[in-house]
Amino acid sequence: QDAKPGGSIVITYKDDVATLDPAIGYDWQNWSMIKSLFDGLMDYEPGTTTLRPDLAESYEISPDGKVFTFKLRSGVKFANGREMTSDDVKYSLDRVTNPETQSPGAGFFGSIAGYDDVASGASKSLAGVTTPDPLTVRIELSRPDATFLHVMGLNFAHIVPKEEVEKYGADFGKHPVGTGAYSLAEWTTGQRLVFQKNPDYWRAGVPYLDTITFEIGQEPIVALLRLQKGEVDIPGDGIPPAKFTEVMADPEQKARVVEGGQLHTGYITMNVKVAPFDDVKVRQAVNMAINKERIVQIINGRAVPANQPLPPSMPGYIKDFTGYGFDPEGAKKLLAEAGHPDGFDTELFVMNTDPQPRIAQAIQQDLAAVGIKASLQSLAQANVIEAGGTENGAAMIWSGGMGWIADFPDPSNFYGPILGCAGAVPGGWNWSWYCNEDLDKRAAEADAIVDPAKAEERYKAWGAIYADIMKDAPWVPVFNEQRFTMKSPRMAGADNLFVDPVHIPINYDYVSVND
Amino acid sequence: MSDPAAFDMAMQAAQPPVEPGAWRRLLRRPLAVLGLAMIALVVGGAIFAPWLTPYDPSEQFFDGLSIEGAPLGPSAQYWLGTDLLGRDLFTRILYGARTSLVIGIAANGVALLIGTAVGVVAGYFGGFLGSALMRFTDLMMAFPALLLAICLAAILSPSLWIVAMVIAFVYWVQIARVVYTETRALAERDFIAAERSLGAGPTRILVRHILPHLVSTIIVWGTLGISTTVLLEATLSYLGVGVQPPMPSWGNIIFENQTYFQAAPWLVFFPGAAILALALAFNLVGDALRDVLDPTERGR
Amino acid sequence: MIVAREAGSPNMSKELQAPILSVSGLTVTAGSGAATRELVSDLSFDLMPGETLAIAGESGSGKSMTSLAIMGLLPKPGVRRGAGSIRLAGGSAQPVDIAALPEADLRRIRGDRIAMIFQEPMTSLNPVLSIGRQLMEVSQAHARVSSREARRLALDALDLVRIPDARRRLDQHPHELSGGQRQRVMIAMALLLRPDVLIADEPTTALDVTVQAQVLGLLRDLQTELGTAILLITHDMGVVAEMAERVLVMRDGRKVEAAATAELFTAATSDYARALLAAVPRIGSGANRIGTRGIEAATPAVEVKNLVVRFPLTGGLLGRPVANVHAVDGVSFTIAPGETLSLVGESGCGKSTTAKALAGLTPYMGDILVGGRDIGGLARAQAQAMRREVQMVFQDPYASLDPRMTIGEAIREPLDIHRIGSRSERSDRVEDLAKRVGLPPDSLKRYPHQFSGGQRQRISIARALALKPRVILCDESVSALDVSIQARVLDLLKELQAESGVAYLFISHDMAVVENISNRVAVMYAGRIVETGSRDQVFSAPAHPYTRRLIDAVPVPDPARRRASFPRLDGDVPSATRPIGYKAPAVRWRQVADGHWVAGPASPTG
Amino acid sequence: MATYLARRVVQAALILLGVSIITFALLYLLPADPVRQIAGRSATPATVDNIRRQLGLDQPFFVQYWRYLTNLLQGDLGRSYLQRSQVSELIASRLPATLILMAAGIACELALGLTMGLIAAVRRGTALDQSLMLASFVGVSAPQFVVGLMLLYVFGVQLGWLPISGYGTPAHVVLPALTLGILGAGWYSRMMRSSMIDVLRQDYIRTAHAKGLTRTIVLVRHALPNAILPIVAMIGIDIGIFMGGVVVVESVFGWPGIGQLTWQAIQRVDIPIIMGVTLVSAFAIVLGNLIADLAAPFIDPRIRLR
Ligand SMILES: Nc1ncnc2c1ncn2[C@@H]1O[C@H](COP(=O)(O)OP(=O)(O)OP(=O)(O)O)[C@@H](O)[C@H]1O
Ligand SMILES: Nc1ncnc2c1ncn2[C@@H]1O[C@H](COP(=O)(O)OP(=O)(O)OP(=O)(O)O)[C@@H](O)[C@H]1O
Ligand SMILES: [Mg+2]
Ligand SMILES: [Mg+2]
Repeated sequence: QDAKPGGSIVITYKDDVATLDPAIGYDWQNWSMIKSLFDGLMDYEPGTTTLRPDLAESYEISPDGKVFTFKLRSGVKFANGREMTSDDVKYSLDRVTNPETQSPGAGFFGSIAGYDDVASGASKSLAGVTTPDPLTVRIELSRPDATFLHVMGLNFAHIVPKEEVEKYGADFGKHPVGTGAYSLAEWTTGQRLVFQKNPDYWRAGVPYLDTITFEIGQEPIVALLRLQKGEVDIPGDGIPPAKFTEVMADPEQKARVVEGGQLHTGYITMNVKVAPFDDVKVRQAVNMAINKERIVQIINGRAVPANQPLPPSMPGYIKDFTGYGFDPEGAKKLLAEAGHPDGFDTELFVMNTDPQPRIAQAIQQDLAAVGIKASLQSLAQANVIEAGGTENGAAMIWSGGMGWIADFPDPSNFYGPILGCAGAVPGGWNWSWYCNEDLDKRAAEADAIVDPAKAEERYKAWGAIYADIMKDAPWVPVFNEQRFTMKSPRMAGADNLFVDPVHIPINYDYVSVND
Repeated sequence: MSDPAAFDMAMQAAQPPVEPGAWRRLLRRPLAVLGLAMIALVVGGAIFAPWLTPYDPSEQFFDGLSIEGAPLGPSAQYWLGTDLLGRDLFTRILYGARTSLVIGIAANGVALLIGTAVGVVAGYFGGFLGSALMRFTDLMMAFPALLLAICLAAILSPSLWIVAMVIAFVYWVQIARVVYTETRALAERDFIAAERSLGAGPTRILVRHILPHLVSTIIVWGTLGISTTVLLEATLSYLGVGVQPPMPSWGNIIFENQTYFQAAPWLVFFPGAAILALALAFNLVGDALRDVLDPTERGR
Repeated sequence: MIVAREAGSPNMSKELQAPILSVSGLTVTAGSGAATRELVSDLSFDLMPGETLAIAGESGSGKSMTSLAIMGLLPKPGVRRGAGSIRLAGGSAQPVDIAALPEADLRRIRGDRIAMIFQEPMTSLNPVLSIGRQLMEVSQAHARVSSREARRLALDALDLVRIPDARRRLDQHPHELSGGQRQRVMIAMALLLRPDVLIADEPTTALDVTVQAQVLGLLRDLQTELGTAILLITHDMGVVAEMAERVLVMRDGRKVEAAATAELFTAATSDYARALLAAVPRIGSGANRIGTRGIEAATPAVEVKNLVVRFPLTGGLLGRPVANVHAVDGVSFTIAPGETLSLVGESGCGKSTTAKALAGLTPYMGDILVGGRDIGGLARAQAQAMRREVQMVFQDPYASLDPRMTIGEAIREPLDIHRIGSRSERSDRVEDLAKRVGLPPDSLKRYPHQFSGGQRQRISIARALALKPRVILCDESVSALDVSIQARVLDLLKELQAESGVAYLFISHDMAVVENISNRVAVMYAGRIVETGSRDQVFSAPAHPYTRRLIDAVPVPDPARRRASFPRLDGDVPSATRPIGYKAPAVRWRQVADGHWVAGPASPTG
Repeated sequence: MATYLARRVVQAALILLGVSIITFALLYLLPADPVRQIAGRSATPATVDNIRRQLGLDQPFFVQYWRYLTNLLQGDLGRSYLQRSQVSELIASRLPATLILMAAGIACELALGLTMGLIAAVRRGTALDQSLMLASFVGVSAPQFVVGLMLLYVFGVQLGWLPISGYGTPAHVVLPALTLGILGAGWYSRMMRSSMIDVLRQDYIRTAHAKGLTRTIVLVRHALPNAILPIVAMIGIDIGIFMGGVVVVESVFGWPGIGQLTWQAIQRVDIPIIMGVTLVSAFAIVLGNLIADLAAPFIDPRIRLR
């Protein structure tokens, strides 16, 4: 593909960009912005979930899977002109794990030796990270971690220059300096950001675009109207539901729609500590009561019905898994067996932005059909999260809007905080409070399989774990969302760049314009 | 002020005919009758909703959505069309009237009560109590009302009655201000001084002399308040802290559907028109009532 | 139309000229359809250049409507001119019928050739515009004049009406002027373009006698200087006698009589005019005056000792008082049962405040004894009981009645408050009271606005009587009423006093009325009593210079005794604002005659 | 005057203090934990506790408030929990947009409302009066977001006369201001009408006519300044409504005002931002009321500040 360098594009987002500090940014809109301003040791092939070394030229894994040795590229410069060294890598990892940084991603680095000391404040430096020479970083883990390379590809592991961080302090997120393909040229809070091409980018040929302008505070509907008028190149929040049918009905516009899978599952949690959901039959009955096809229809077919926690494009997904089919009669029977022939009353929590309350209402109607009267609690995101993290806070939660988009393409990512015992604590994210020690053990075992050659075996192990979880049915996996994005006619680049599974939502480094 | 007939004899001859009751006088005003009819329609619709529509307000019909999941426009089966979940919009608007009327009447009524009480007491007594009450009102006024409503609704977790009370809590402030100013002016009037010189106590003066004069103000604010509170509920719904789905209110019907303004205009137009009509109706009646209830306005 | 005039009248010379304003067959109607009423019916009269024609008549007789019709300013949309013509003759031009003129032409005549002074000086000036601005507009509306020229004209006009410090006044706003000064500004405004006709609608009714005298004098001087024809509208026969050459008496919108002033006063032909004249209270000649009885009683009905009322002027961060208005400053008097004491004095001298202190409506210092008991320092319940003994009839009866309460409820109110009698007893008493003050029996179900001013005053009196008080305070109770009604109310008061022995504190600025009703008179000046004595003593031998001036200022309803010039009273009442801790100097009293006391040598004029 | 101002300033400070306490208490009671928003999904309980301690959120209410207050008195509104920037900077960056919209909105509602009210009062009782008042009812009753979307659709999309959304040029402010204006105009026109009817009955209006002034001059020079006083007082109150109520319009028109910031902050319990916005808007309201009070004597010289 011969992309033309040069040109600028306009992208819109509804919500403000909170920060561009890679240790902190964890939002839809700043996720791939940070990826374009900073680099980590690892990254993925554009448009795919295939890992590749990035700032690391190469890496070695010790046979026991506990020591990772990264060789850094030489001559990589920060936007301030200084050359990046292994000290920067160590500094960055120390920083992200330091509680004072208050990074929402610190927990990902839990397997690095010395993490606990840093997390508790006893130490300021990760004992497991050492720098034998300026271009070598050696990371020692306290346990084998098959996902560690993915972790090193996360934004949280991106490399920041110490002097700039110290210069700006807490405002570093407003004055980001990295080694990325772009640098920040302008930031008018609440209005727009302008990225400009990094001419000295170490990877030759990219990026293509000279500048990218992000306009903030744009209602998705209005963004689409502007796209139709040619004022905008990409609506960052996608095609708004209200416009979806209209767009798809117009062949010219439909041609510019890009569809892609997403590492996402929308699910209902049932709190296993709250009666009657402490009874597995009730949970299974709920699984059978939900008409997932109908829910997908309500969101204009922009998803596929799900039957297991993992999304289809995730390794470990079991293709022929049947799960619980839509079977209201069976559900009723199960309920009767569980001692609820007339159903029961419960609550369903949901985040209050469209289309979540609508989906919840569809669920509510399905539940009502088998006798379960669920009253809705449609609340602000923070309130739902609070209720979920309280032991008896929420009987059922529809995860939409707060749900799981995988941080990295690995099956383990769907387990730890949201299905494992570690998350089933007050303030945790395991809203079904499901804790199966046995599965926890199996999960640890699976993640200890670090040999890349045994990846398939590991994925199988994970698939089995999720299949077993579904037997206990703490969740109702409802659907896996498909992403639909639109681009202006001048945008060029392979479709999968616009629905990049990792550079969410768009891989800015590789898209280009054709005029 | 000079009277038409100055000599008493003349006065007796030129006596006005016996005044018909307020209700009859109200019914003589065509605009007021129009307003009353509209209110009757809404209230009737709300009360008799189960008989006026064969559907349930939260029933999501399978054939209520197109294959692509789009809502259907008005048709013989669904008179005002269906919403995004395939529910009958006409039914939802009928049942939504219940919610919106409760919000409008309960919330507004409580706001009127608090506002009038605070305004009258502060305005008549002044002094420490009065200024304390007014400083509190100032404080409430300085508080961004919508923010307060959102916080309260979130803390108390939204339900119909909570939302109604939150709205009341926000809305009384303006009423208190107006009543306060008016009471202060009334308290300075000679007839109140006359009353005091007759030996009347404060309770008697407040109840028998000040309140009747506030009636017109209260009516105006009360009726305007119905639209204001119904709209405030709509705004709270829009911001996600209104009454909970699937309970319909005119406000949350609009809220749920407003982004579909172009694709399915009926989803916004009909509930919007309903709010407009109710507010307009109450405004018409309120305006007429104010004129009718004031004996000094008669014969003008 | 015929203007009844006789040879030898003072207007002989003018008779030869053509009238400057000629109204014929004027009819003004209000309402529409079946409810149409004629406010003015078939009215005709002529106004000669340079003369003063008075239109007299009771309230509501259509005087103001007539003048508004001439100006083309009938209140819209209710009131219209039904028929008739209003011809205005120009010096040289053809007479024009104002009534037929389009609005734009009418506008050009207004303010330029016909000008009007309105009844209410307090409200007729725009409160938010400076005096200068309001004066300058007049010339700017009618001619292309530079603002400098307009300002000069405005200044000239103010000089003409002899406002002191005219240049400074231009930048002042109406509220910074006293009532008399405002009325002078109105006159300056009206005369600024030297109109041919000046309509003065009750120019002095709302004013004090002293200010009234100034304004009347001013009008007369101006007429001599400018030769303006004046249409003077008034119900005060004293003013008519002082000012007018001819009089037109109106009633119910119709002309009842028209005659030269002297003639009307000596030999009115219509009964109505005679009745009107008879009702006019005259100093020293009231037909039914109360005799000055020396009333001696063991305990006075009310005794006031060294009454002081101060209003704090607050300021500063904490709202602390920074000065005091000494509204009443050491006033003492007694009233015997069955006696009437009048309190007279200029506006703002503290009369109403004294009454309010007595009625318990304002905090005070000093002692007030009712029936020998001090009402200060009583517990609430007792204080309420004392309230029954002192009742007040307010200056403005309409304002003192709750407009949303029927008359029956209003009269019953005091009985309810003090829980007197049973339900039916109360109803009986209310009916009885209504009958007593001459209210029609069916009036109890009506609202205050459905009564005439006189009737309302009776309602107030009935209410005050309900508790059978010892003392009734009448604050300007009859000042706003026209003579015929005034006379009836005064009669009622006297009658009630004779019957029940109630004592009155009667407050008024109308010396003729005071002279008519009181046993004794106290003259107040700047918060103090400066002279007190029996009515005859004060009126026939006023000892204090201020008292003398008050009496001189009263217009005499007798054209034969018309004064050549009015006494000039320039300078305002001294400010009653005093610094904190100010102690009033002791007054030295001088007894002129038995019971006739005069305050020391202090001179009232500044 | 100086003492008056001083007293008002003290009052304003007390009001702001009260507002800060109430808001702080409300946020304290809010059933949502900001620390969990900060710590993210992968955080261990130890990390959460650590962050809670750092932010002082483990302290009792009064300690937290006292700390906030002392910082506030030094002009420090704190840092956003989630954006990590100074709240003062965040607000400052959005304040201009809010103020522009507020000014334009108030101008719009005054222009519409006063004209409608004036005409209705002069033509009282006519069909024109009635239809104007009907229009004002519609304005009072119409939900903001419906009006906003309709205007946006008609003028932005269909006719293309005005930019659909955004911020920067005067053209951008037209539609949002109009949306706010239509709503407010309903109230203002009703107030103006009744106030004007009152004034037109006054004696001095008759005097002005008697001077031979033209109708326009009488209306504009004599009637308007007298009628406008209660409306000036209302503008002060209006500021409060605007500071709270523009959230809806801002989100419809993509206006980078404080409302959007607030809404996002509320969704995610970003307490420092919510506190800051509340205090700033309370300040604006108090200031607005003060300005309205200070302006009154210029409009009506009889009024004296006490
Ligand atoms: N706007 C109006 N509409 C209808 N009738 C009116 C109006 N104004 C006055 N009237 C009536 O017109 C009649 C004449 O009123 P007008 O004001 O001319 O009386 P007046 O002789 O000037 O009395 P006063 O001495 O009290 O001023 C009265 O009966 C009055 O009630
Ligand atoms: N509430 C008050 N606060 C301050 N000053 C007051 C108050 N009431 C009256 N005054 C002042 O007290 C003085 C006396 O007023 P008062 O009303 O007794 O006069 P009056 O003799 O009744 O005059 P009028 O004849 O105009 O009714 C005036 O200077 C007045 O301005
Ligand atoms: Mg008159
Ligand atoms: Mg007085």
